Amino acid sequence: MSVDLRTDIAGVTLPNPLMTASGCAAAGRELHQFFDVADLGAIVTKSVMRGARSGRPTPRMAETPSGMLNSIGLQGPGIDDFIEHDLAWLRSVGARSVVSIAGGDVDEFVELATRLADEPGVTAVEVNISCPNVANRGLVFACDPRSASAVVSAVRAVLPPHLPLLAKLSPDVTDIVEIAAACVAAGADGLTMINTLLGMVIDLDRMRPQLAGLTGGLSGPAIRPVAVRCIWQVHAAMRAGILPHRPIVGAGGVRTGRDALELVLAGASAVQVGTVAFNDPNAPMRVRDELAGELDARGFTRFTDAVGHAHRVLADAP
Amino acid sequence: MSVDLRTDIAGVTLPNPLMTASGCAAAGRELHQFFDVADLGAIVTKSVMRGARSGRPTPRMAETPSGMLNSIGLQGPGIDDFIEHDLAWLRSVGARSVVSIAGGDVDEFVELATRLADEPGVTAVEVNISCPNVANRGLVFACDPRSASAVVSAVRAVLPPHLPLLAKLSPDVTDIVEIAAACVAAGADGLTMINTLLGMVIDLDRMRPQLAGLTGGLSGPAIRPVAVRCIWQVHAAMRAGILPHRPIVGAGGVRTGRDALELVLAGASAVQVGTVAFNDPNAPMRVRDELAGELDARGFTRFTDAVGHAHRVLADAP
Amino acid sequence: MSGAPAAARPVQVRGTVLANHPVGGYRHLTLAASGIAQGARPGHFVALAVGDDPSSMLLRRSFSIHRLGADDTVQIIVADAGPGTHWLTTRRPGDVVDVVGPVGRPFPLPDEPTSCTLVGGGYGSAPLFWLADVLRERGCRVDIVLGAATAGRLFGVDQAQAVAESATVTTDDGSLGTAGRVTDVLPEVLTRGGTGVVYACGPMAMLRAVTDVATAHGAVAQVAVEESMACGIGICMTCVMPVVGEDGVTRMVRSCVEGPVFRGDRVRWDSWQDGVGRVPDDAVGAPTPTTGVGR
Amino acid sequence: MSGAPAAARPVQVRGTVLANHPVGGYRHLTLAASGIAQGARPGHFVALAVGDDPSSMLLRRSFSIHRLGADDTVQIIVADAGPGTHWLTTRRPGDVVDVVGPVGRPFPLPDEPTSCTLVGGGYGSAPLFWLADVLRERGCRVDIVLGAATAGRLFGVDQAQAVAESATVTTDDGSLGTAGRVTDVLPEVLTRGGTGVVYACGPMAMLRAVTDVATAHGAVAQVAVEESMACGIGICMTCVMPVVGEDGVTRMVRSCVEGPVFRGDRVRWDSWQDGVGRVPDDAVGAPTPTTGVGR
Ligand SMILES: Cc1cc2nc3c(=O)[nH]c(=O)nc-3n(C[C@H](O)[C@H](O)[C@H](O)COP(=O)(O)OP(=O)(O)OC[C@H]3O[C@@H](n4cnc5c(N)ncnc54)[C@H](O)[C@@H]3O)c2cc1C
Ligand SMILES: Cc1cc2nc3c(=O)[nH]c(=O)nc-3n(C[C@H](O)[C@H](O)[C@H](O)COP(=O)(O)OP(=O)(O)OC[C@H]3O[C@@H](n4cnc5c(N)ncnc54)[C@H](O)[C@@H]3O)c2cc1C
Ligand SMILES: Cc1cc2nc3c(=O)[nH]c(=O)nc-3n(C[C@H](O)[C@H](O)[C@H](O)COP(=O)(O)O)c2cc1C
Ligand SMILES: Cc1cc2nc3c(=O)[nH]c(=O)nc-3n(C[C@H](O)[C@H](O)[C@H](O)COP(=O)(O)O)c2cc1C
Ligand code: FES
Ligand code: FES
Repeated sequence: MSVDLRTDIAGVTLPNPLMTASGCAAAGRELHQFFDVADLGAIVTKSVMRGARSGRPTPRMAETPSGMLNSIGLQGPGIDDFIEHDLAWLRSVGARSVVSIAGGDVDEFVELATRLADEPGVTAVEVNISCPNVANRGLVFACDPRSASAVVSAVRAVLPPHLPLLAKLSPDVTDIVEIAAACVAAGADGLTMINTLLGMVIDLDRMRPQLAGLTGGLSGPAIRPVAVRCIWQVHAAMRAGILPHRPIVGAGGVRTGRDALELVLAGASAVQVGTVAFNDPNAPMRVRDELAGELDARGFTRFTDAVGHAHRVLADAP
Repeated sequence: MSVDLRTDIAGVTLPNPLMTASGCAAAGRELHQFFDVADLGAIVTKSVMRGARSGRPTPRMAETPSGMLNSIGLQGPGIDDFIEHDLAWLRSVGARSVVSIAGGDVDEFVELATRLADEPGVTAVEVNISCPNVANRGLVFACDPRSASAVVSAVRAVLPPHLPLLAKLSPDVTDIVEIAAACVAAGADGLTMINTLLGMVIDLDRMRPQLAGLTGGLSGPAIRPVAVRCIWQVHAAMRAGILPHRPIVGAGGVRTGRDALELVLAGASAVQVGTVAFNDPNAPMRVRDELAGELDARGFTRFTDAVGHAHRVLADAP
Repeated sequence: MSGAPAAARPVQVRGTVLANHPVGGYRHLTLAASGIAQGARPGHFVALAVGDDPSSMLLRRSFSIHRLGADDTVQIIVADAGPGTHWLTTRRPGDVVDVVGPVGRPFPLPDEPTSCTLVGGGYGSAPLFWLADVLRERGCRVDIVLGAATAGRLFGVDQAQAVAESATVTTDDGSLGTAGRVTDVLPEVLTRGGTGVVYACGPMAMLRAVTDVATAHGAVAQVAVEESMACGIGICMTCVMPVVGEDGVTRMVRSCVEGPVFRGDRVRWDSWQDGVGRVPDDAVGAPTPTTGVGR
Repeated sequence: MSGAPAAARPVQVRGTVLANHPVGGYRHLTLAASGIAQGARPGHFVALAVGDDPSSMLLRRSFSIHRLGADDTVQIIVADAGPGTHWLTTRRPGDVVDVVGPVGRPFPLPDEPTSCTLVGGGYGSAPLFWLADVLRERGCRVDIVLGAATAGRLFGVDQAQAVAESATVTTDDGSLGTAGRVTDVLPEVLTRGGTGVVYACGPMAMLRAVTDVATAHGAVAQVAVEESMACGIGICMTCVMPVVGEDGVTRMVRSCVEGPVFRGDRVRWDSWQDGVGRVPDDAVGAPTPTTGVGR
């Protein structure tokens, strides 16, 4: 078995398409106890904001059927501390880092991107636009094509040309293709999808929402069919010329190599493992190896040949 | 244990809040082998259209983690045959029938409602607006406030005043409160939510979408947190006066009496059991009894006191 | 054979695993499940819930009833095909399995003694030996043909030999019996036995081919089909297939309750391609260019 | 006691159930899980995956290590509290359970012989007897107080009696020992033993009360907390709580890897109300009126 797992994300070649998902691997240190994080395609770090943030109060999570809700509230050390400690550590172990940034307004995004622009060891910047826009009644940027586009174009303007910008989309929209098209038009070099779905669990003992933050993000295998659908729709729109081709980084409920292959066949050029790493800390590496096996079993010698393959199979069907 | 389970749906009193979900109980005959369908609050029938429909080709389903995808394509006998056989049978066994109707355009909805207007034995009409609007590029009515409102007001106009109209909403929208408000403004007496989420599964043997119809509706416990969130948001908006109070009929992933209670505490005045009936044909009755037990254990003597109770607990919290 | 038998009236019970033995490449499960046995006939199936509570697998798995035992026990033959069947094949005595059954329309039996050939593909042979017993009680001659990809995927060769006038075995790889397909040997068996009715159970492609051979020999084919089923009891509409009714009209019928046994010449076999079905244009309610298809 | 011990470096292994016995209202599970035992200290815990593949329950369940046995075995005490623990309590010898451990920072041990009182609420006593052994090896006096709502929810009264200078039992309903709470008897035990360090494990409310009593008696409280944990290894940020650092600054720290053992007087106990936490206004990065909170 010798499948060429390399993939290309907007001009950057990764040794394999497996990544962690933002917020599900901290900054890689803990998972490094289980496997060498430099062996993954990339580590996507927890979305970082300008300053240190305590995040939301607890309870911050609820288990749901084949999934979970979380409401962490973007707890983190702030960009300076992140660069000094987390990014430096990732660089020191030779890992490729995709740095996820989040902001309450366009300025905060721009400031974060500016700080990262000249940092060595940043493989790409993932722009988490699934956070509330303080200026717009807290409406999530990713739910409005104009807000999404404003963030993406402002960040793109301050990042060096060689550094890919991935816009991370929310599935909680009526038309994901519209948002994807807006982001690409604004300069996104790739799209990560999907972020969590907005959900709620009621605690039946206290008879109130279980999360201190009331609603939270639904993730895990439960949402995989939604992720596959979103990736399919956007990739299909690219094939149809509705928006230009850009690599899609898939995320949502990947548990096994078979799950990863589903996202890939639907159109993903890379795959993130999020919630399932809580279940199995070795999952990102395990999925990488399982994916190689699944590709091999289907006669693929190169990972890239499988990207979007289901669209071709369907087009060729009688 | 003697909890008064009666509930009121827009002026109609049901002996208990448990219903089947449209498309998950056919017209009740098969489930009547397992329990007396007249003992449920109501049987919601599979969405019926004007003419007989073969539905989509197979495969029509895929199992997903804690859920399933379906793409039945509204197979059915057409309204005349439905009234003659299914509705008559439901009447003959003393069941309360909520008749779900679906149309490709406003005229079809109006014709269906007109046919039902004078039929005896119709407890309510559920308007399934989660179907494609033939006139509007196949965009689902429920995804656009104008289309949703056009259907609801046209149907309301031809139904007799005493017959409640439930508008069934899709969660696949950026802002469900906007759609809910549009439906209520157009005359909906109640809201059923949620319908399925749009999803996809790739068949890894054939390397193409598993469903013949490509995408399908995701249902089951996997989506329950989305259902609870939608019910919570709309009920909260009613409490905030953003739209007038209307009963909400909850649906989405109910498996146990505890699950039903979650929807009720979030704001549902009745609860539908859908996909889980495939797992356990006795589920609708079992959930009714379990719900009574859960209410009793929490000191509720009347079901209606529990409706939306989590909002009150939160409002009273320090 | 006077029309299709009425569908069974299923019950739902908590079954208990009594035994779980390997048989060739399969597992033979015996379940104590009261209320299923009465009313069960050859061709009926049971629909089992799978997975530990709270299971991530919601949909029921269907299995032909292999035989009924004493004291309300039901026997099934299970191939480990995926996560649900894997869970079943690893159950131990005492474990509880939720059972719905009997479901569907059984094999219709000839009104008078008739020569019958029973064809089973892989585990598809599971319901045939009980059927053979019942046919023989009615004075019918029974010949059996069993086929599989390889010897390990055959089920019941010994039972076939014990119960049938003749037992013929084929394997695709020639590891047991004749190398080839059941339809390679079927014409000879039909001729030899003067077969009037062919009963078959196995993969769709086999059922189609068996129907063709039977029809060419002037025999009636009664085939037990296997469509993906979510509920097994007629409420989900996922298991439909195009079948021609007594009135000559094609309808998309539920194979769980209107089948699983159909007359082979009534099934619109031309409607499958690469695992995807098609709704024949002449089926009742088939989409026309002006009616779309809803979700 | 020179600062908090370093966090363990966990490994992930397929454990095998060796034994599963009832003990009072709990189950005592013995798992063969190689690699966990080395490096494990009292106060460390293991995080187990639950449910049959493919499980609907994704999150790991955490259990204090009760004791280590010979040959890389790990013992835990499990209360059947919900679906995940129910699955665990019904495992049989030979069943496989995925184990991550050891996790967290263990109980810090006194540098020189000190009089210690160990307080366990319910199954919270599970890690205390091993701790008692280790303390006694170091020449410490050990007194134990066990409390629970009712006798059936006590764990290890016999072990306490065997290992400790004194063993005091309380139950809320008076079904065994003194009727009341552990804190009703604790002052006397602390006085009697001249206690310098109190180790406690149990419900949050108990830990808070124990901390208060210990502090009032001039003793240091070391408490093992129990926050809802999704991963158990420090990557999800669900298990945080406000704790004052050496520098006097309050931070929201992960109780799985920076705990589960904290100095009781460092925990901001005032931050919980009716089961919902609060971020203290003076915590690092606490929300201000102008910074919102993201999802
Ligand atoms: C009437 C009938 C009788 C059957 N009798 C037997 C039998 O005697 N012995 C035996 O081993 N198998 C039998 N099968 C097939 C058996 O139901 C499937 O192998 C089983 O459902 C697969 O489940 P899984 O979880 O292992 O696989 P998965 O592929 O993971 O199943 C996923 C989903 O697809 C459905 N599905 C998958 N394959 C089939 C299939 N072939 N038929 C129907 N649904 C399917 C499952 O019900 C489930 O909902 C029969 C099927 C039918 C319809
Ligand atoms: C460090 C630590 C040590 C523990 N030691 C023991 C022990 O020795 N013996 C024992 O019986 N129990 C112990 N617990 C509690 C045990 O982890 C929970 O009872 C268990 O997670 C409940 O799972 P469930 O599926 O049965 O319940 P559910 O309520 O269904 O669990 C749902 C989710 O909430 C989480 N959760 C629920 N209750 C708790 C809790 N009390 N603590 C942490 N997470 C929780 C679960 O991990 C799961 O993700 C410990 C917890 C922690 C954090
Ligand atoms: C606990 C938790 C924290 C998360 N934090 C972030 C985050 O900071 N930024 C972000 O873009 N996505 C965040 N996500 C979303 C994931 O990156 C991912 O998009 C989503 O969970 C779907 O993938 P999964 O099903 O594999 O988890 C978080 C998810 C979880 C479960
Ligand atoms: C097989 C299937 C068919 C369905 N058909 C319909 C339908 O005809 N009309 C409708 O309004 N909803 C239909 N639904 C959606 C359900 O009524 C329900 O809204 C949804 O499945 C969520 O509830 P559940 O998780 O309990 O299934 C269907 C769902 C399934 C699974
Ligand atoms: S399997 Fe549900 S209708 Fe046949
Ligand atoms: S449980 Fe995940 S960080 Fe502590």
